[in-house]
Amino acid sequence: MLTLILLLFLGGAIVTWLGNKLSPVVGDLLFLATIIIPAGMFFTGVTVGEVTHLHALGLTLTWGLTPLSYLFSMIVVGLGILLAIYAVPFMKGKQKTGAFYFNFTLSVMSMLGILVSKDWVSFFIFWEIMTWSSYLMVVLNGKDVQRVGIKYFVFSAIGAYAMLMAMVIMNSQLGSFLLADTFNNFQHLTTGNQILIPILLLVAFGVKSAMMPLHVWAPDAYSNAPMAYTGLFSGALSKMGIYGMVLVMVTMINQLPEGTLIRDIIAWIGGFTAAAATLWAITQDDGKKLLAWSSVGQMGYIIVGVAIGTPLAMLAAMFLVVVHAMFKGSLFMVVGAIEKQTGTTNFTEINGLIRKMPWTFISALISVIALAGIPPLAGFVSKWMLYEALIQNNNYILVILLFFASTAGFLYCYKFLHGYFLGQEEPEWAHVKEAPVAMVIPMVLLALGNFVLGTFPQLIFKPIDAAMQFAGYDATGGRLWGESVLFTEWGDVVTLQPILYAVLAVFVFFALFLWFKGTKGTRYVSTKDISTSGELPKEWENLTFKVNFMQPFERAIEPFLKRQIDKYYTAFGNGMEALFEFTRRIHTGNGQTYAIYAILFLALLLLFRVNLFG
Amino acid sequence: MVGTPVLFIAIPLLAAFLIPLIGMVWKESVRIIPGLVLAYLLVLAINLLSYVTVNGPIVEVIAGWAPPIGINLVFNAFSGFLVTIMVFMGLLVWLYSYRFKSNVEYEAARKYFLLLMMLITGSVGIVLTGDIFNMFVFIEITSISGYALTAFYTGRDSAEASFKYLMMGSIASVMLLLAIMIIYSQLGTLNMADVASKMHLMDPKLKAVSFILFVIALGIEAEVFPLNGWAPDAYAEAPGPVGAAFSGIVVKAGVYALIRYTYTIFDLSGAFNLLIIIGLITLVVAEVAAIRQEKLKRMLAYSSIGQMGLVLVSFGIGTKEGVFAALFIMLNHAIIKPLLFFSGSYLVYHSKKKMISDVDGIGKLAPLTSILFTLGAFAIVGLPPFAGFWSKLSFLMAAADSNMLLVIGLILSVSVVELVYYMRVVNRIFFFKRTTSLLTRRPTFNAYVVMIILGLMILVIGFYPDSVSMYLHNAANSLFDKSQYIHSVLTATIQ
Amino acid sequence: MKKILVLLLLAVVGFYLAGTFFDIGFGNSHFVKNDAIKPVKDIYLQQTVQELKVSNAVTSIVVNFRGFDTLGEVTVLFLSVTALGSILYKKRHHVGERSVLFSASSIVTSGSKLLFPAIVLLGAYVFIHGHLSPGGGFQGGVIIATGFLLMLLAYENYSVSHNGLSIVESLAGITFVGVGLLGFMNGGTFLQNFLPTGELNNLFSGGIIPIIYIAVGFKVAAELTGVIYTVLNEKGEQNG
Amino acid sequence: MDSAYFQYLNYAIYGTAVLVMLTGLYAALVKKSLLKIVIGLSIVDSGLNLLIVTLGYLKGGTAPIFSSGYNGTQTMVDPIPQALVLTAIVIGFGVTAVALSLVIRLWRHHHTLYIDEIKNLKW
Repeated sequence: MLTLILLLFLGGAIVTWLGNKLSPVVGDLLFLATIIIPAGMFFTGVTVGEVTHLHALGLTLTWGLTPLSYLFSMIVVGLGILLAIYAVPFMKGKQKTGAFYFNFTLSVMSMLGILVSKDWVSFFIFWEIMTWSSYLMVVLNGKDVQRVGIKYFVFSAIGAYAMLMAMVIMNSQLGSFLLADTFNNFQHLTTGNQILIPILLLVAFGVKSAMMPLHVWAPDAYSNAPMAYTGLFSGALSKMGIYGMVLVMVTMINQLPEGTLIRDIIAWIGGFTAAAATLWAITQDDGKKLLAWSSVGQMGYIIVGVAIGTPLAMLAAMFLVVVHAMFKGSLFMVVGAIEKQTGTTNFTEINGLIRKMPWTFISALISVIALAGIPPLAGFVSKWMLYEALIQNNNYILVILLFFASTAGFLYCYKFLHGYFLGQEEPEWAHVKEAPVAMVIPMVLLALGNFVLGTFPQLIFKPIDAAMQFAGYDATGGRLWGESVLFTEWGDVVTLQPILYAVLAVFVFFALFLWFKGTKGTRYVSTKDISTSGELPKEWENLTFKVNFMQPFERAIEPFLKRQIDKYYTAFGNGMEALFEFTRRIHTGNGQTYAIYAILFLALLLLFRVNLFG
Repeated sequence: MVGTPVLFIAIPLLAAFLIPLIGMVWKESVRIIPGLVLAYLLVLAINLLSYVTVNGPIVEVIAGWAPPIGINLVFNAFSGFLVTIMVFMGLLVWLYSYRFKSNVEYEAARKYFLLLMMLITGSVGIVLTGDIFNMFVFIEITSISGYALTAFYTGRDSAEASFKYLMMGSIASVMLLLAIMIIYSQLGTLNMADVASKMHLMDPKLKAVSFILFVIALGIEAEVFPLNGWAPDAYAEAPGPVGAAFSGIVVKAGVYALIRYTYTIFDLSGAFNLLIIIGLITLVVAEVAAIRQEKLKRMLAYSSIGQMGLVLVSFGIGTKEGVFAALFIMLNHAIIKPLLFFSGSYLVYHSKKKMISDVDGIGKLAPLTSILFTLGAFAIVGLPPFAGFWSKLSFLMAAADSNMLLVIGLILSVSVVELVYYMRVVNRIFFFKRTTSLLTRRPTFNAYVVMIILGLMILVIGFYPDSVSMYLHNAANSLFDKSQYIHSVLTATIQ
Repeated sequence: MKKILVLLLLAVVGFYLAGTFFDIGFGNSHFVKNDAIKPVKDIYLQQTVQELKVSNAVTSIVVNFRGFDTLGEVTVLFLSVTALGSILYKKRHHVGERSVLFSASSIVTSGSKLLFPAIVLLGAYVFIHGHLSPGGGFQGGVIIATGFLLMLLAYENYSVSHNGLSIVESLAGITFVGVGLLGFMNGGTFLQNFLPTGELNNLFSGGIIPIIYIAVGFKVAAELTGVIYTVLNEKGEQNG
Repeated sequence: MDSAYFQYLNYAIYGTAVLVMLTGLYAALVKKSLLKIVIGLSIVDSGLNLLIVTLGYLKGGTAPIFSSGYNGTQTMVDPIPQALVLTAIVIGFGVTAVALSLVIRLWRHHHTLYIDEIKNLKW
């Protein structure tokens, strides 16, 4: 069954691609069928525990679902279907639709493949397919290809090769590629390998989940990919890194004597990622970039939770994994819709879309509230649990750091909302209409999902609970979520509904207030119509107030902004290229020189004959 | 059975001598006969390989003198495997270059196809022969055809490339003869099996010197680092199919020779370490040079050299798994690199300087060629699910089993470099704006057929690696079993 | 600088190479002692007389014991002629137009005319008697080619038929391979002798050896003449 | 003939052969003219051939020809190196011919034989 599903995806990808050459409509239909049919089969036909074996080169590939991977695969499949529906109108009239469909399908397939892999070889195979399919997406629109694309690919390759190295070492030492075997027999490794392998694996997974020094690819890659894909990219694909990290944390690191130290280091890296990425997000003027940095930041929260690893922290992390997929998926869809309708995503160019695209605004509003972690919505639950876990764990400084990040996060949340939807309508955007229904429905659905999960978090706790029990967490008292004050105080059935009602009431009140107040007494002028103290602005000068929206704040954090890790990598890359250039000049082009090399080599070998051959 | 191994040599030679005669009467025959010969050789190779898989090695005696007196040819699982690849690639190269450039006239075509056929025959001879001096003769046959084919286009700088190749080749042949004569002066025999069985009697000092001379001589053919200066020039200036033949066929023969000397003939313990060292240096220098290339074919040439370095490292591991991995890499390289050369040479067909930047945005104009090139690029850097991944995995497993963590780390870092330069080209093909006004050229029907066959093979091996693993295992076992090789040759009789 | 480096390198290489050969020694039997198997050369010397009835051991080795090498060697020559043609190939090739024009004195021309048949005859003698006396196909072929060289140098417009050369070349090559294949069909192995070997020191002895050597002689003569002719007809361009 | 004499010959003959080879190599590696390089390479070949032939010599050996004058008792020199050298010479000739034709081509193309100027292909 699993094999069939994966093959259906693969075959579907190729057929879609070919079908798209015939006619776009055929391609669209095939694409939807390719995503929805296997996904439906996955939901209905696959049970946890079912195992498939394949054989290749004397290796056995083992596929099967575990409760942990079931949790992640639900995200992948659910997000995959919604984004597929969204993607069809999004890609209409664009170039390279066939390639988009092909890579989208392959990405979904490879993520499912990673999750069902029970051995490292198939894990790696799907990991690499995921990498190159997402890479082709990142470079799909042809912007900044060499810089962004290569950066993404190099980092992914470093991660993948670290994983490859770890897995061949484990295989040679333990004689098995099975995930379970390598985890169970981990203590049989030598001390050196016990340190080396987790580090290699953490590098591999850290790259995908955009952990701090390895994150530099992420903002560019997220913002460069087509928006219909970025939701999947940030919502599901980066979660694969988290999935791997959970595996490593709960199985390998726990068995190490230095485990706590490593956990603390990773947690601090996560916290720092969250804080720094938030600051960067605030300075962005482009919605795509802003969300991209925000994604990096959110991954930081998740990493903190995974690294701390107490039941509550892990619960918070898992919850955030699910919720982040929902609100970030929805937000990227919002940006995609805006891009589709207006042709730009820059805050300084767009204003007041609230009336033009109300549904988009509503989903953006809900998702942003969830992202900011404001009470009634799902983001709040996860963040609360995370703080609680950290406090229980006496990590007060980390709490402060995360709290700072979270608060600073309000700034970019507001900037996002304000930048696109509020402010004054501009005549040049008068023609803008609401996005097509097929685009609106998925994003509203996802946004509403935040509502539902914020109000009834226990809906998702069951699978999370199963996943965590599989990962080795002992469920004393039957349910892990009982650990949080949230549920001990309010009970897990009633939950947060009072808060919800209260907030809704306030909301309605404000809405009514604005409605009755009306637009009386305001005068419309163009945003560019401002007094300039005697100096006439040039035409190309954008004097919207949104330019340097956060300037005072940016000035405050300037010393931090100067230290871009990106720059160090660039310097390193340039240095390497210079070295490479020097090396290739060994081949001078003069045939005689080559002959001299040959004689030199001969002389060297003759001189060192005794050292070589005794 | 449809023949014996000697026909691999005799039939092409007969055809080579016949072609000028028949060509006087029927001009098209100069193109067709080599193809027929190669097709026949392929049938022969497949037949013999399946025979050998069941019945053990074939040792063919020539001129009626049993070894060690006469020359003999050995067709076992190892050499047979390589011969089959070579002949198969040879046939594809022939098919691809059939009417490669329609302006090639009769005289040029006659020489081109004749030389191409002899290039393949020479390489096959290197692999088949069981006599060290006979191997020298075949190396010379290969080299001379190689010089001529490199200089085939008169308009370009091909003569320069060819001259460099010739200089290195001459030095190689001198070293080879010296090494052969040192062995002969000590052991009084030229038969490989005989030499191998007596090798322990030889003075270690002389043994080391002759091995060093062999390494230099064969290293030039196998494109080992300080000796490979000629290779990028020759690949870049030779006609596209010839570049493919070099990387798919000739280099394989050079590596085979080096390996045969290391594994079977000499019993030096340091030899494996030497292989690893020169392999690593070759790999690193070649990949590093490739990333800074501006011309497409030169980049492919350096990449090809790098792959050969990897093969040498893999052979240098010295375990059966290492040999398996090395053979797998060789097989994949023999399939993938010609695909890259073929599709690459169409991508820059009308470009004078063959710059990489000339492929900008060609993906839209020549989609199929571009996709095949991309497939090759993905496969050669070892991205799953394509063929190259399995060979890389088996190599890493073999290296890990021998605890060579540093080697693994180094090779994986170099792989990142390799990824970068291939991805840069792929980016240019698909995601750049077309800046030049150069026209694209539609590949001929033959070329399409060849490229699609190669592409399908990449996919088949990628999705079903077990399709080839049996042959690889047999070949690895056969190379490893030195005593069986010696025994089977020295007890060979005239059938 | 470069010169010093090269000299240094050559000194190292020379030191080790010469040392190696000094170790091997000159003039004494340097094969390592191994009683189990006779050195191959002893078998060769013995079988040359007993089995093949050839008096020139070198010939028997070149043509029979290691005849496969010789086939390869002939192929190398054939290939180098082809390579020459291919490398110097030009689209508009004016056959017969000589690049080097010179006039020889009448003494040279008449002398050459006189000597030419004798040279050819000598060459033919050398390769026909290759299995009896020093000499053989290669040597004979080279002698014949020098005859043609002489004629080409003496006469400005002396020309050799390209087609003729290539026919001779091909036929000789086919003879070589064909004889080998006949042995393959008759005796079981490629290049195996299938003719009666006759008596030692007779012209008609040695089985297929003389046949092959005659073919080689023709082939070498044709090929060398071809090489000379091709290079001589290369139209040199003016400098600049 | 005593062994001291042969020891002397040993140095003299092998020394000469190696020296010839080194001379040729020197020419091939240092001389700037393509023609001189080709000549150098063929000198290397000659030295090598000399070396090979001398390797086959045995004390007091005669030519390995069983002509009617041969009485069946004399030592014969090793015939194999002679056979091999024949092959080596022919191959050397072939390579030299190809090399010279390449020199002609290079002259046609570059109008110079100065190797430092023939560097269109590099790096």
